[in-house]
This record gives sequence, structure tokens and C-alpha cells, in this order.
Amino acid sequence: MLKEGQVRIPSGCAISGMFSKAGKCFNGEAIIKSIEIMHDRSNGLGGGFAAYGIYPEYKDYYAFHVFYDNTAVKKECEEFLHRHFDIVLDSEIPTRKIPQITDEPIIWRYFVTPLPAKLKNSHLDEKEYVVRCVFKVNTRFSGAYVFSSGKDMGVFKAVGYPEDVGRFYRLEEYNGYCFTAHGRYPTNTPGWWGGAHPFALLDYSVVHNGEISSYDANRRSIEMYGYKCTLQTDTEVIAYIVDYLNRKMGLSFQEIASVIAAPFWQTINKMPPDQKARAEYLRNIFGSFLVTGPFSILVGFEGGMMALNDRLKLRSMVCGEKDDMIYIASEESAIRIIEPELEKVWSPAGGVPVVVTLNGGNA
Amino acid sequence: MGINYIVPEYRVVRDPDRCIGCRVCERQCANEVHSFVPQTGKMAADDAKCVNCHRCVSLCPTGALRIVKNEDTFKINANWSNKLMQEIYRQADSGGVLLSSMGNPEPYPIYFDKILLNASQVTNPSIDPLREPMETRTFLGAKTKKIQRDKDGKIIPNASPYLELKTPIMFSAMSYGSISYNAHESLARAATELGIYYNTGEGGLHDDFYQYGANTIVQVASGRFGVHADYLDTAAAIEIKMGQGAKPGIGGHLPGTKIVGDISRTRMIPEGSDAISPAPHHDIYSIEDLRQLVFSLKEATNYQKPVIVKIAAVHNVAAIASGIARSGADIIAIDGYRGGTGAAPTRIRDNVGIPIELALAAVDQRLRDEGIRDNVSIVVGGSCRCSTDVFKAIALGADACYIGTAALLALGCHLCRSCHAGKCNWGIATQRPDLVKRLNPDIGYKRLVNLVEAWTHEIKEMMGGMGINSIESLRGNRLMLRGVGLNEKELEILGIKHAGE
Amino acid sequence: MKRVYVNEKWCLGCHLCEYNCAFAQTGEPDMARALKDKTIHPNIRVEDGDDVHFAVNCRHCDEALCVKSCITGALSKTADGVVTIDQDKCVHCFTCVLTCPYGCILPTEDGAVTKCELCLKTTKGKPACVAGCPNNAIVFEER
Amino acid sequence: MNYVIIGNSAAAVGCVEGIRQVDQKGKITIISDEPYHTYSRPLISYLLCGKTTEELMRYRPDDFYQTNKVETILGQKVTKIDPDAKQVLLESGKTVSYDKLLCATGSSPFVPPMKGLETVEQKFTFMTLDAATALQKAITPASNVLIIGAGLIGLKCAEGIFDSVRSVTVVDLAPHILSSILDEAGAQMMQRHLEKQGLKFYLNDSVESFDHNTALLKSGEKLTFDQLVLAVGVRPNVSLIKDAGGKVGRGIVIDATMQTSLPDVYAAGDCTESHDISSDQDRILALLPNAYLQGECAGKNMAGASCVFDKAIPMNAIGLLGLHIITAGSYEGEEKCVQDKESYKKMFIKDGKLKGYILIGNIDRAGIYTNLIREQTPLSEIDFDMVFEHPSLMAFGRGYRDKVLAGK
Repeated sequence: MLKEGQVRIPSGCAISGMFSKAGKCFNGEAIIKSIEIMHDRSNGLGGGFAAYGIYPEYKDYYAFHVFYDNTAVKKECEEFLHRHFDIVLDSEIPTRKIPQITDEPIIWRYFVTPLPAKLKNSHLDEKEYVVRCVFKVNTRFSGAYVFSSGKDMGVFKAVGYPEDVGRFYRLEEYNGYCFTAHGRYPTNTPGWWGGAHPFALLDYSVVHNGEISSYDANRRSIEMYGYKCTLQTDTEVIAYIVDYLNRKMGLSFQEIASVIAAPFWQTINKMPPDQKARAEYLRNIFGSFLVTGPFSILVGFEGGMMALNDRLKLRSMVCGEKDDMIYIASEESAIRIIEPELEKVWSPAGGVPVVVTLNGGNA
Repeated sequence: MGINYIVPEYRVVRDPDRCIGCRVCERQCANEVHSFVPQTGKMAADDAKCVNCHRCVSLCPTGALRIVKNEDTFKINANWSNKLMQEIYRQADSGGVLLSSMGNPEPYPIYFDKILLNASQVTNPSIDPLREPMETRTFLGAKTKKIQRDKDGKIIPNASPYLELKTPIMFSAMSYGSISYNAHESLARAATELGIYYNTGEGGLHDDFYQYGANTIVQVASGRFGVHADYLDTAAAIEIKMGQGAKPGIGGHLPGTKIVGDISRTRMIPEGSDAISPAPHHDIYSIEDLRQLVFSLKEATNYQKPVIVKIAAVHNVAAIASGIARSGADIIAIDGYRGGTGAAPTRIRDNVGIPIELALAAVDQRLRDEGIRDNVSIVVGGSCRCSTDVFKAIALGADACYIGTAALLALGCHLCRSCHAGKCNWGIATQRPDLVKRLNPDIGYKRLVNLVEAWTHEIKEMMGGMGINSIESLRGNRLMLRGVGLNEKELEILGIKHAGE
Repeated sequence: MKRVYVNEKWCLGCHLCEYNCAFAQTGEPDMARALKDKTIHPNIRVEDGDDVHFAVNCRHCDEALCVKSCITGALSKTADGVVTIDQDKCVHCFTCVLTCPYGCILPTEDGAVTKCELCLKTTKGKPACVAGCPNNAIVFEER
Repeated sequence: MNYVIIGNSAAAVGCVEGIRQVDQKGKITIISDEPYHTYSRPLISYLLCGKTTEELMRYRPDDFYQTNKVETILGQKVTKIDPDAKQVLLESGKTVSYDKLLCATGSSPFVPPMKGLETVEQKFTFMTLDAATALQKAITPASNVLIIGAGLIGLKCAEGIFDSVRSVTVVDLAPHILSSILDEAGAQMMQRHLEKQGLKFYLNDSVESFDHNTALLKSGEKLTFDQLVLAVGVRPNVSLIKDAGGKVGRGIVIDATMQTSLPDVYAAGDCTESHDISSDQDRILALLPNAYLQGECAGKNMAGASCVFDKAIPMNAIGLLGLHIITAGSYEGEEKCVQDKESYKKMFIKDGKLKGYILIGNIDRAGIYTNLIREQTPLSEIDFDMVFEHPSLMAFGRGYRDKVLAGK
């Protein structure tokens, strides 16, 4: 059986996310409850979470979460990491043995910062340096896989139902201002932990429900800009596109939305001239990053979260609001289970992003 | 008259019960195949003159005519085919180079026909183009990614000069001279109505067609015919023609007898002088020379227009394309070996160059590997015969397709491949006024519009079927393709999997 | 009112209009059977010059001299302005031949004159000459 | 508006149709001394030879009067026009008043005084339906018919009865037949044709005296006959206008709008004098097309439109026993002629314009020639040699063809 990266596997999914605009921290119980209610949207072949604001004491360090198949590769990989980073702390990620989660790899966590001399010699900016090191590990060391590499955030994922994955990772012990979750329904059973979602690069994390039709067009285009789509998943390619457009091109999340879920020409044609010119420009220049086919995604990033549907809204996605909390999930039930008394519930239109940030910050 | 070695290729079969002697066939055949015999009161035909253009068949009001392959044959020989033997007789007779027209007709593999398309089932919905927007708008030009913002932080649209197409199909270069005034008018008007572009070829731009400049690509080829400041200024884009799929490495030759009147004026050469396009551009002997010409033309047009470089698909096309992508050109046009021509040496046409499908796949991948695919758009031609050919080309990585032969077919061409004789009965590849008038542009342009609209509808259907609602999501989306009956190497070059994988 | 107009520029002189006209008049389903070995009497006639060809048929003049001159009342105008002929009334005096400025009313070998009636009595829709013209040299439209 | 039309033939019908193009409502009254639905007088010869019937020879459909809302007073002669009172007086004594009046009284056969004519029992004219049917009743297959006059009426009569009688003999003072429309050569050709069919002619001759069934000619020839047809000529019926004080020459004098010298009184048809533009002379053009066109023009003007008819020319289309003649215009100026066994063509050119023509035999597309005369087209503008050879639009300029064929 081929695993992610060797074959493209379509899958159905459930996603959920919750975000405190005030930056109030809460633990992972709620997000587990939320994703659990959508149990039937997953099939036990992958689940995971991204959590933001969970490492306040190490917030200046990149938190690498790594799967190792064995200790040999761990050793090899750690030598690589040592050559490139100052590792301030490394430890096994705490887990809870439960019968539903089996065959776990070695799961390790490192808080790192690039070695200043190495960084300088590389002539790269710090983030690019980190990204390249992550790619090196993931492509060079067979059996090692960095699945989380942002600051003050972390991805927790495994093969299993998402609620079991949450309990396995003891998510109730983490406190953050934002959690996203993903339950997966792949149409085959490779059962590789790295293939579970969220997919993350630096502090960008993506959970996604859908199966995009533009995949290979997007992949072959983003790969020209230094990315290597090792997993052949939609989530991965979307994460890279978001990284490229935001970090490298400096587009805002609103602008990113109008690239990957660009307004239809019939809409653009009705815009005022200067707005039209900008929309046309984005579609012309970044046309290869238009994502078509059904998707609903939650993109987590430092200090914010974006929810976005494909422009035809071919996947369900509901938003809810109460006080400073924003809830977004594939189904309204996943919001009601954790917050029955919502002030506002709505279904964002296709292609219209919902972007939330901490204390109204820029995104 | 010595011995006649040549056996007529076709036979005119006339149904005596249906022929009413209206003599339409006689009046319509520029090759003078048909004649009325007063003694018998019946029509007769001279098979030897028939090129099988089907004009008579199409116009015969009673359906009395059929043109059939002459069953007369030399002794069957798998090595020495009838065709080869006749060619030898012809050359032994004339001492000349064999001439042919239109595209390579030989039975080489057609890769488009060995590629199948995907469609959505269950996990991803197909999209109904009758219900949802289905977008085919295409931009051609460099996709330079330099975000600039004004003082309010708003993006400044600073795209390089580009062409905007309503659908990813353009009419490929066919010169006024090789085709008729009315054919050009049909193309120009159709391109304008369709929101696409047609291409002057190397024949200059007739004064009457400056009005269609916004939908015109002007060509600068090795003969530089008809090139002047207004010509460049009027156009939407400028194409430097380095080569042509039908005859890579070969120049062009329009005999002086055809350089009369408007043709002479439009090409800016004296009446009666031969129009010789040299095989190479004599100011381009290297890629750096090409870069100079690209920038000369950009300088001449104030950096307002995209520059296209057109090359024939030859063996090292990917490397050549890589060079062009770094030359400042905005668009690369690649012409496959099946591309048409008004006249080419038969041996060249039938043996030089490579299939466009392989060339395209190689170029697209090479440019991506080098990270310069966004420097240029890729336009391919050389036998895009139907909407699926266009569709597959785009999925392989093309931005748009040039159609030439298909456009001429829409205008009535029956691929008799006798353009070089100048007696086109359909009024396309001729300058004889009585034949030119057979192509009424009012009809011709509408047929072209119909064709491209029909293809566009089909493209939309196929896009919708695979859950794609904008053409850019198809571009280079090779996962949507599968090969059938292709070997590993072919699949590797095409960058696609075999059906079933 | 829709009329047959001739675009001389596009006439190829193929004479198909004459045959289509003659065929339409027969009411037969098959042209070969209808016209085989027959001399045709089309109501549209092509004039051929060296480089110029054009078809001529009744103009259905607003001030139709033929109708006004007809001594029997066989020629008349329909409400749509189409000049039609009642061949039973015609006595072959040829006053219409005398008056038609375009030579569009034609004596037949055996009896009444014939003229283009825009296929009112033959087919529905387009006149046969227009439907069969390969180059839009004859069109049926409002002008 | 109250329109009254005296007459019920081509000019009257033209007038009705002219009025109705302008005025759908006004009252129209037709008064005629003939008791019939409007019929075509020239068809009486065709009636005799069976090419038409009384039903088919109706000039307009049966519902013509109804459709055009016309009241008819048929079989009543008008005896007087009172232009001051604006009324006409009928022979019954009744008066009909009008706002606008058309006088379309036509013409009558002219019978010159001839010695012994009163002794002839079966004598006829050939002008009206009644006259024709009277003749028809009289003749038998054994009849020998003598026709005085080899003009249009005489010869059409001859043709009409030719197949129904034993012999037809035509006498005319003129040196050749159809002298009003044919030149000598043309007339001879026609005469040969008619003689070949069995018609007998005595030309350059006239009747000295009649004695019952015998006519003695000036030449001394003695002809016996059963029926006599007098077709010497016609005279316009001008008396109503003349008596009312209107201006009358050889016919009723009218202007280009068809108005007589009397206020609100118009005239049209055979009773009037027309201005022949081919000869630039006023003459009587007793022709059906002319009558219609004048009547229509009069009708439009009576109804308040402004219309001028200024393109009158002589023209004739006539077939006699299978040979057709078409002529038009006047025969003056330079002649251009071709003749073969079956056809004859002669053109008359003056001041660079076609003034008249004669076609015998091949008459195809003759209207193209007629149009040259009517429109007074300078022949320098067309390829006259081509058009003389064969009437065609090819001989005209592209501009002309675009106008007439392409509606540009």
C-alpha cells in the first residue's frame, strides 16, 4: 500500500476551530468535544489538532514536533538539527496510552533557534532558513518527519479518530487562544501518522475538508518556488500556497483569499475600476494558485485564523460567535456542543474569507 | 508528350441518374476537371486534374458526385508504396523538390489520441456549466511577481504587458498572400467578436484590417515583410517567428507572380519580386541575438506590448525554450510537426520536427524545473484538432492553443493539400479574384465564431466534469490526464500516469 | 418587409439559384427526379460577365409598374407587398414584360408569364434561391 | 370627402386604389353606363378566342368594391357635370354631388361615314364587352368576316375570331398594318406572319361603298362578307367636360396632377391628352397602363396627396397568332436595327437617349428598354451596345445595380 507522498489520496473530512479574539487561553477539552460530535465524518484513519499560544515560555523558539520511525533515524536527524540550531529543550511529547491509538512512532519535541553563524552564512532570512531545514529533514531522512515547526504553536496528529488523538496527546493539558481540529475520511488506508492533518509549516497550519480539482496545477506551480509537495495532499499544497503568498509575497489574508478562491469574473466585472484592476491583477499573476473544487479550510497563523470556502461553496462550513469567541466548523452541531448560546450563527458565502485576529490585529 | 507515369490519385464518380447537367461543378472547379460535352449532352471529368477538394461534391445540388480513391494500383509492395513510386516518377520528370501543403499527413503517433481525461465521481462534485460560472478567460504574458503597494497599502497592478483571451484559443499565423484577403478578414472579424487574437503571419497587415488591431498579433519573421512602425503600434502583440512546425529550418518563398497589387503593397516589396523569407533571421544567429531583437521590438513599442517568440518543435525544444524564457520574451509559441503550411518541401514537412504533445510536456516541465515557467506563457499549435486537443494541451501545461488548420477547415478547406498551386477552390489559399470571392467573410467569420464557441462550450463541459470552474486550474494539471497504450518513456516525457494507475 | 437582395460582390455565377428556384416550383421531393432532362424556367436569372455575376429576380417594387399595367388583374400585391401572379387570369399579353424595368417577368414556352413570388407558393421560410446560395450572394432580409 | 368617378375601367380602378392609399374613409361612388363589374376591355378579343372567360376577365376581384368601400351606380349614363353646383346629373334625372370628381369616360369607336353602310345588316364595332358578345353571337364557322382597320383593335378582333370563322379579311387605308406602332419593315414581317396563318389583307385601300353583304374597294376589288367589323379608330369621350366648360383639345386637357381646367374635376385614361415624354408632345395615349397610372395619380391628388405623373409614353404589348410585338416610345432619331427570320429589333436614338423601340418575336426583358425611355437615361452611362444586343442589367453601372438589386 502506498502512503502519502507516493500516491494522491482523496478524503472527506470534518474540521473545527475556535478562537478567542481577546487572547483568552482555554484548554483542549472543548475542541475535542467539538470534533467528536462529527465522529461520522471521520473513519479513524487520521485526526489532529493545531493549537496556538500553548508555549508561552518558549514563544521565541521554533517548536519542532517530529515523528521518528526508530532511534537510529532520530539520532541521525538530531545531529542535523544540532548542526543548524541551538536546541534549548528537547523532550518526548507527553502522550496517554489508550487502546484506540496504536503503532505510535517516537514523537519528539524540540524548541530551537537557528545558529546565528549558520543563519548568517546562509544569506537567508530566518524563516526561510527554518523552512529549508524542515524540508531537508523531511526529504533526506527516511523515517523522520517534522510535522510542526512554528513558534508558540503546535500540531498534534495521529492515525485514529480525532477525539482519541486528542486524548492520546493529553490536549486538555495545553492552554491556548486558538485550536483547530481535523477528522479524516481517506478513501484508502495507508495509516501513516505524517499523513494526518493539520498540515503545518512554520506557524501556518491548515485543516481542510474537500478534494480540490486544481491540485496538480497548484502543486506544479508552487513547487517552482522552492516547495516540495511530499505528501500529495490538498492540505499540504494549500499550506504552501498560503506560506508563499503571505510570507514571501506579503499578501494579506484577504488578498490570499481572493487568489485561492478568486471572485468570478462576473463579480470582478461589476467592481469599481481600481478594485477591478487589482482583482484582475491578482487573478492574472497568481492564477496558478486559484484553488477549484470543493474545499473548506481553516488556516491558523500567528495571532489569527482564516476560514475559507471554495467559491461555489461545495463544502459545508458554519461560523458562530459568542463574546470574544469565534467558532467555525463543518457542522453547526460541532459549535453548539461547546457553546449552545451563540450570539450569531452564519454560513459564510463561497470565496468570502472569515479572518479573525487577536485584539483586532492585522492579518 | 512522352509516357505518362502518373496515375490519377482520385476518380470522379458521377451518378448519371442524378446529374441534371446544371454545370455547377464545371463552373466551380478551378482545376478544370469537369466539362460539358455538347455532342453527348453530358458532363465529363478529367480525373488527372482532380485534387479532391470536394468543392464540386459540396455544391452539386443533386448529390450526383463522389470523389473516390483511384483503385488503380501498381504491384503491391510494402516497401515501395504507390506514393513513393509516383514521387519518384514526378521527380524524374521535373528534377525538382517535391512540394506539399498543409500539415504532415503521415501515420506517426498522435499522442493527443492516447491521452484520456478524468472526471469527478463521488468525492468531488462535477460542476454544471449551465448552472455555475465556468471561466475560460486567459492571460498570456510574463507573470512577474513583484507586489508593489501605494501609500494606502493597496496593490499596484503592475503586470507585464499581456494578452487577454476570452477563451484559450487563437488563430495561428497565416499570411496575407498565403491565404486570401477574405480569409484574413474572416479571421480578423472572428477574433474580434470572440475576444481572442489572430496572427498576420509574415505578410504584413492590409490597410483595411488595422481596425482589428486590438485583436491582432503581428509577426516579424526573417523576411521582415510588411514591418513598419504603424504595423507594430497597431498590434496587440508582436510575434517573432523563428520557425514553423511544418518546415523547421526552412525559409519561405512566395513566387513573384503572386506579389501583385495589395499583396505587394502590404508586404512592402515591389510587384513581381519573389518574397523570400530566409531560413534563419540573418540578425539572429544565437540566443543573445534573439534577446536583442526582443528588446528592440519592446523599445520600438514603448514596452507596451508582449513579445511572442515562435519556434518549431525540434529535438532540443526544451533547452531552446529555456533560453527564450530568459530572453525577455513574454510568450513562447511552439509549433508541432503536424502544423500546416501554404507550401513546404514534402520531405521536410513529413520528416522534420517532433510532436507538439511531447514538445509541450518537455518545455513546460523544463521551465518549471528551472523555476521560470512564470516568466512566459506557452502557446502551442501544430494540429490542435478539436476541443479535447486544446483541453489536453492545457492540462499538459499550455496557456493557450493556436489553431490554423482547424480554422481553415471551418472556412471550407477540405485539406486537399494543394495550396501551393494557388487555385484553392474554396477561396482560401488563392489570390485569384474569382476564387477569393468564394469565401464570403460574412459567412466565414461566423463559422469561425461558431467553431471556437462550440469548442469553448465543450471545454467548459469537460472542466465542469472534473470539478474545475476556471481554466487556470486546468493548466498543467497533468493528474487529470492518463495515457493509454503509451510506453514508460512516453509517459515519463508527458509527465502523466498510465490509465489504471 | 423582407425581400431578396443581391450582393453582387459575392455572387460566384454558379447558377445554383436558378436550379433551386426551378426545383422549388416543381414541388417534387428530389431535385434529380424533378429536373433531370428538363429545361428549367427559373424566376431568378444569373447574368454573367467576365468577372461579374449577379442574380436578378423580381424586386417587388413599391410602385410596381407590372401590377399597375397588368391588363387582366392577374398580377397583384399581397398585403405584405409581394407581387404575385394568378396564372389562370393571365392571357400572355406581356404588358408586364414591357413594363418591368428589370426584366424580371418571364414568358414561359407554354402560357402564362412567371415571376418570383418569394416562394410564397413553394416552400415555407426562405425563398429557395436564398436557402441554396452557397455564398450569401442572395439574402432574404429587411433593408 | 365625397369622391365621384365617372367610368368603371382601368382609370377608375386606378383612381379608387389611389384614393385608398391616402384616404381610407372618404365616400367613393362609381358611375358607369355599362352594367358590369369592372372588366378589362382589352380582353374582349381573348374572350372570343377562349383564352379567358367573363369571370376571369374581371379586372379586379369580385369583392373589389366592397373591400374598397365603393358605391356603384352601374348602367346609368352621366349626362352632365355641373361644376358650380359640384354635382353630376344622371340620365335618370338623379343628381350625385361630389367634392372631387374624376372623369374617366374613355373613348368610343369612330365610324367614318361610308357609302351604303346602312345597307349592311351585320355590322359591329369592337370596343366593349357588349360589342364583343354581339359579334360572337353573330359569327358561325362558315362566316366570312370583313374588318375595316388593320390597327390594334382590328387585328386583335381578327385574332379573336380567327379560329371560329371561315375567313377574315382586313382592309386598311394605310400602306401597312399596325401603322400606329410598327415601322414598315416590322409591319411587313408581321403581315407575312399573319398571311401565312390565313389572314387576308387589302392595304392602301378603302371601301368605296357597301351594298348589303358586298364591299366595293377603291382598288376595284369586290369583297363579299357575312359580318363587318368597323375598327377604324376611336375618339375620346370629352363631351361631359367640354359641355361643362372645361378645356378640351383632342382629348381632355389635364395637368401633371391629372386635374382638368375645372376646379376639383380630374380626368384620366383614354379620354385625356397625355404628354408623351418620348416625343415631347401632347397626344392621346389610349393604353390601359397609362389609364391606370393616370387614374391612380388623380386619385391620390383627389385625396389630398401630392402626386405627379409625368412619365407617360406610348407602349404596346400585343401578340397576334403566336407572334409577339412589344413597342414603346416614339420613332424618331437615329435607327439601330437587327432582323432575322424570327425576330426584329429596332431602336430609335436621339440626343443620346433611347426614344423608342420595336421588338417582334424575341421580346424577353423588353422592360429594360422601356425603362431607358421612361427614365430618359443618357446612353453614355450604360453599355448600350451590350444592352442593344441583349437587354441586361450587366450593361448598367454597379451603382445602379446596387440600388435596384441590393437596395442600397
